[in-house]
Amino acid sequence: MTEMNLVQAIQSALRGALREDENVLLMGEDIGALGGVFRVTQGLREEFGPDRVLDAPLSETGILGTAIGMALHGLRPVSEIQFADFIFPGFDQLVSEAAKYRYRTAGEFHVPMVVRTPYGGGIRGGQYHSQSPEALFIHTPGLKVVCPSNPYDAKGLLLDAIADDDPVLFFEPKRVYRAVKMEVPETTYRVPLGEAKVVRPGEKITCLAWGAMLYEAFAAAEEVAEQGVDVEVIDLRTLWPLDLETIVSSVKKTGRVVIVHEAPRTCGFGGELVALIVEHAFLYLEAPPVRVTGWDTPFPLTHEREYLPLAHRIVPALLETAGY
Amino acid sequence: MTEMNLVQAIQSALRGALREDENVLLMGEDIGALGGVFRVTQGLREEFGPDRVLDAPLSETGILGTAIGMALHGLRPVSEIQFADFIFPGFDQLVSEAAKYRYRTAGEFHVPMVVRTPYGGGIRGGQYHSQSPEALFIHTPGLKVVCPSNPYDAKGLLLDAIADDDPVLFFEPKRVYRAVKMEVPETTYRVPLGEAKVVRPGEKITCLAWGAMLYEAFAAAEEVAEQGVDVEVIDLRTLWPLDLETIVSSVKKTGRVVIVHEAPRTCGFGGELVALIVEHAFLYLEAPPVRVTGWDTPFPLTHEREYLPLAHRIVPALLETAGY
Amino acid sequence: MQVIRDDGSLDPKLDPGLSIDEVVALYKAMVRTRIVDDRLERTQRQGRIAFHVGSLGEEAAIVGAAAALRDRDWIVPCYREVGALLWRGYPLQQYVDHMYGNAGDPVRGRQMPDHTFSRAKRYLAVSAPIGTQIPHAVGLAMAIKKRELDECVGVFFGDGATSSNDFHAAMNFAGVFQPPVLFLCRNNGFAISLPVERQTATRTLAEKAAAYRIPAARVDGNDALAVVAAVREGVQRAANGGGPTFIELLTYRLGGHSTSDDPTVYRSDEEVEAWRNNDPLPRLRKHIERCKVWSDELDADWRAVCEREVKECVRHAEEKPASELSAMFTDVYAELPWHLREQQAQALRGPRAGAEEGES
Amino acid sequence: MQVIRDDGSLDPKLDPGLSIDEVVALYKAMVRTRIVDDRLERTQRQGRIAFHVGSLGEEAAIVGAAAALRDRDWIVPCYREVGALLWRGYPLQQYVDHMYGNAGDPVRGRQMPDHTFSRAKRYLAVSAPIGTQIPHAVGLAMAIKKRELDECVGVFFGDGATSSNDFHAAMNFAGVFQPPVLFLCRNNGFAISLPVERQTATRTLAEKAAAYRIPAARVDGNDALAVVAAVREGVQRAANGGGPTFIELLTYRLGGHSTSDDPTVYRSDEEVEAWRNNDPLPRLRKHIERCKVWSDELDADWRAVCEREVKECVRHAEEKPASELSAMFTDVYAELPWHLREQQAQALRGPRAGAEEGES
Ligand SMILES: Cc1ncc(C[n+]2csc(CCOP(=O)(O)OP(=O)(O)O)c2C)c(N)n1
Ligand SMILES: Cc1ncc(C[n+]2csc(CCOP(=O)(O)OP(=O)(O)O)c2C)c(N)n1
Ligand SMILES: [Mg+2]
Ligand SMILES: [Mg+2]
Repeated sequence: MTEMNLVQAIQSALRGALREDENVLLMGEDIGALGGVFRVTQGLREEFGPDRVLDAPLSETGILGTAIGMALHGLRPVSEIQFADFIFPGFDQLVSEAAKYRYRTAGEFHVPMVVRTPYGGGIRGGQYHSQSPEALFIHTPGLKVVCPSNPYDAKGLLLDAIADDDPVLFFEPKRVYRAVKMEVPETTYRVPLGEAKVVRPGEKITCLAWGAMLYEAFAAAEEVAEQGVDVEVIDLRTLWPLDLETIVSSVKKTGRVVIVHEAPRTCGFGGELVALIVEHAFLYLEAPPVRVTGWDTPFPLTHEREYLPLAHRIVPALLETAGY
Repeated sequence: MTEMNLVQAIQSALRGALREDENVLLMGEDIGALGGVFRVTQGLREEFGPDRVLDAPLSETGILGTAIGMALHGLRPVSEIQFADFIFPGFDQLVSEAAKYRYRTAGEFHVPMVVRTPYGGGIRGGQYHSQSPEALFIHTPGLKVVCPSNPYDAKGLLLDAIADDDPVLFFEPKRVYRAVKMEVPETTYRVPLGEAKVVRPGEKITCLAWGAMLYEAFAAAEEVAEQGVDVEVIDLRTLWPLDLETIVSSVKKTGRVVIVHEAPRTCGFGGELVALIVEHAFLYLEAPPVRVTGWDTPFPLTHEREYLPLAHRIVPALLETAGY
Repeated sequence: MQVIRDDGSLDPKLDPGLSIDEVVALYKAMVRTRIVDDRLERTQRQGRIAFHVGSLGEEAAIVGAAAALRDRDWIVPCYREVGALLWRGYPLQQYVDHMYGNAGDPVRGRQMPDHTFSRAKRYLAVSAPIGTQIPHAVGLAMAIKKRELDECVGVFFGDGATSSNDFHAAMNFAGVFQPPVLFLCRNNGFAISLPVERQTATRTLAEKAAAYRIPAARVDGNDALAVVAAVREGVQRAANGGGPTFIELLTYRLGGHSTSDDPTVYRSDEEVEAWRNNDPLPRLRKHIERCKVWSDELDADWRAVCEREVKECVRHAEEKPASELSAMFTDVYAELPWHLREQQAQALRGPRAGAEEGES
Repeated sequence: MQVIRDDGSLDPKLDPGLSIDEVVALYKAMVRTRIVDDRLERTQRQGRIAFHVGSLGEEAAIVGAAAALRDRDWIVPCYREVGALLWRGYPLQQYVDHMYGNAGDPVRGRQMPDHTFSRAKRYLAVSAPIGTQIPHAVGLAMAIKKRELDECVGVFFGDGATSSNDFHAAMNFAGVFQPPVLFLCRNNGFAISLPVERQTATRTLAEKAAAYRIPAARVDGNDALAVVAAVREGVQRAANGGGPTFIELLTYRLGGHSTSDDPTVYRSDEEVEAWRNNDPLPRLRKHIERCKVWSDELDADWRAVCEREVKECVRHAEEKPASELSAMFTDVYAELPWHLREQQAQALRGPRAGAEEGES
């Protein structure tokens, strides 16, 4: 066990995968000598050589498109998209190709690739270094979507994603990169995809969050606890396929739900969660599920803290929901 | 007034806009001599010349990216994407640029462009000629999303979209292109964006649909009417910004909701509609809102009729909801 | 570049040196491809299949290139290259079953006709979005290079695809990483209705390769032996660690873009007629006839064999039931997640499940 | 292509023939740009602004190109070209306010620093995604051609951007539609850490233009007068209906990619030192000194003027309040739709609304 922050834990997962499986290979912009703009891959090119840690030309189409080809030959490419905001030039390769290759070959070919990308606000990145596009990928059948909140989970989930035979989008909360430290094993342990985690048991409200906003949800829960509102906080960890069971059993207990995410509200994953909860636990609901999310605007700069669904916005939602 | 099908009505709108506004211009693949693969632009190149009806090289990035540039100079380009499935290579230009240009220049520049594209199933198009990606654009602040169901609305909405100062995605239900005819004025009338339409008043259930599925919702409503279930069918027409008022006042009356769309269920627009309804009419709900949608798979070929939420799948949903 | 001269003799300087048996095999495969095409087009016109996209006039470019690749090499198709797949021995019945989307369809009725693939034949999957396969080919070749295998990749695409994002990215990555990949650009004159002269301003497509420092050749794509020679040279380069090669195969789409197209709207009969006189089949036939290994009689016999074969396949295909409804939900992921299990169950207990398919 | 010789004299064959006053104005603008840059970088290091992306070493390419364009021509920037905007007379205070995202920021605190724009100056908006502006420039030029106006468009982008989808699409459309557009490619050697030699396999970027049949020039981008000459030629071609021109401006990024970067990790001090000796400022200065219109004293005076000016602007910027919270919701659409009205109201009555911004 070593104390690691999120960057170190992810690096540790990549190093472990590179060591244990000759088929694993990394590709992305500036991931070599520079070690990535967030230094996640620092030192890996030196250790594994430029044939396994590839600096890519400035083309997300190329990075994702060639990764699919590598995966079709049996490699396990892990691509880095420098910011989630820059995944869109390569969007077509993900939604038209990676997502559909297995289906359109009835399983004869498949695409075991991972796309790592830092997402979300919190570093004063403005419109193009802050976005949270997870909903677009959740809407695309054939993709899996993961979003860890802490170093331990991140390492285990990333290793499971690399071992997974389907394409996985792995969203890394850049706001958490260096903000949280915890004990992480040196071994290549796995945290299985598809399992949510109750990080704070509670009886009165179910609060769903992931990634960086998990901490805000938690902080808000602690804050309202002082006013006697007992919130159960669930870290979704894998966004899709979703661990609906954990959510529904919590909601059946609490009857109240608050969902938190950074992405714009409209057609965000929160809407889907509301719909699923209504479909599976309607008669248990004592209040309308509430969404605390980014606003339906491009991501702003100066007022980033008012845009994000931070604890100061979650608290009133919890209190209102508790009192409904 | 002339009897027109959807293709003719859209063509009539384009012709009217080209005649009345020198700034309007069309661009797309095969829209010139061929008149588009669905013949929507047939004859327009002959009438308005190759400088106003441009055959584009095979690049959606180019089509959408240059349209933005034209719009920034004050033209009103109407781009055609041959199938909605092929919008993804140009996705970045829409979500990163068209959607955000006004915001990131505080209104100093804006992008009055329309992107027309046939969407949806029904022509045995399989995975790549059948998709309904509207949710991805609804999730993107700065874009408007329109989806007409009939010739009259299509013409009026398209003319309003062309006159609109913001970028508008205009999804044309290809399944309806030649299937429906009605009287359409020759004039350049407008149907304003942002207004839904109650196409069948009813008391028991609110059924929301748009585009090609409107007819299925309507047929299902007629079918269950015989069993005494009185369904109000609402054609959303503009998906975003949504006419929430019309929806909520209907739901407050009926207390029951069925939502129909072709896109995959998860993170589709249906989820958002459920969430909005729950947020705005929770205490009026007598049954959980139900979604009848495409399945969470790529769009299949042979079993297209089992994939689509056709009347045969809507009827049981209506009956179950009525009896809840 | 041209190998077969007008009189059927070969230019000795460029002759790839195939044995005459190999040349006959090549010719026969081209004829077979044409006959399968013809039959499927008629079948479509009769409304028995929904769609077909053929290779009429492009057989030399397609089968010739396939013949020059080695069995261990990968083919990454666009959508007109089923001739290459059949050349590798893919069962015709399986292809026709796919055209019908029946229970024998390898893709279980999930794709439009002509969306073939075969892991056994090292033939990747046809995909409708233009250009997307090109980076896959480069990635495949990068994997081959990393694994130090003696394989290479040939990727087909059309003139229209040179405008795609994917073409640019793939060519640039190939230039930078130097993997063993051959870019086989079928310049058949059109992207649906758009003539290549309005697709791009360059006079040739081959010259685009210089923008990525990739060696290029421009060959008469209706001359099967010229195609073989050029592709062999590319394979040789790849095998010797010389990296990528771009080959422009100059040909012409004699038919419509697909069975949904009406080409008379955008091109003249005279133009088509001129190219019809340059049909790759008679050109190669002239050579083998000159070599006295082929004759009218042999030709007629072979055509009859092919006709019978494809008719049989069509007959069998029509007897087979439709693909299963439950197959709609599998292969989205390696395993069926809970939500698809739920949806599958819902679909299977739906009122129309199991019923005959109506017209959509 | 090079105009200013080592001794400060001009190559008479290539001299663009600016008046000496024009040359001095150009030099002064380049110095001013450098001084603004320096000050902002220091301001960032002091933590008073969040970020800055500068043009250290690239002033000749940027200001030179702007000087060769006419006032009615459009500039489509990448993100290092504020020197071109200042050349056109954009108020420095407004730029510095933007860097602070304060109440005077024209984009109302919605964008990262250095995301400038100005309709009045015909200068489109900086956008972070690489390459996306290039098709905008082509579309703008297509509109100009359609409207038969005597304007043209100059679009800036870096060496890295040549790998983007947008570059390929834009160049191809420009080749096909022949609008009056100049592609101004600042080859500064790096895309963040990736050297141009690994960005693409070609030896130059200019040769990429041939793939779209666009005439190209490759000029010494640290020679302000060579830049002016090449861009003028492109403007001339555009004005004469000759369509697009591609110009590779060979330069070097002397600083980090941005204030977030540490360039010592990926390049050697020797390399940087060699380029420092090729700094565009002293090169142009040598020429005007040789012409006896400039001196150490004049130089020191001008620098002092610029320093004072930018310090003043910084001081004013720091005095201004932050941009308004309500501005977060406007300009998403022409009008505020119901959902944003609702959300705006919600945000404004939030517990922290109006409070001082904490650190994020
Ligand atoms: C991204 C994308 N845009 C548009 C289409 C529609 N489309 C199908 S085939 C085609 C033309 C392709 O031309 P080319 O690459 O020359 O191939 P060919 O059909 O001539 O073999 C077009 C535009 C598509 N399939 N994908
Ligand atoms: C689509 C996209 N991918 C990645 C990035 C991250 N990024 C920002 S600048 C940059 C390098 C750009 O290099 P170049 O085009 O040479 O311009 P320069 O910074 O050298 O002026 C990268 C990779 C981005 N902004 N957009
Ligand atoms: Mg073609
Ligand atoms: Mg650069």
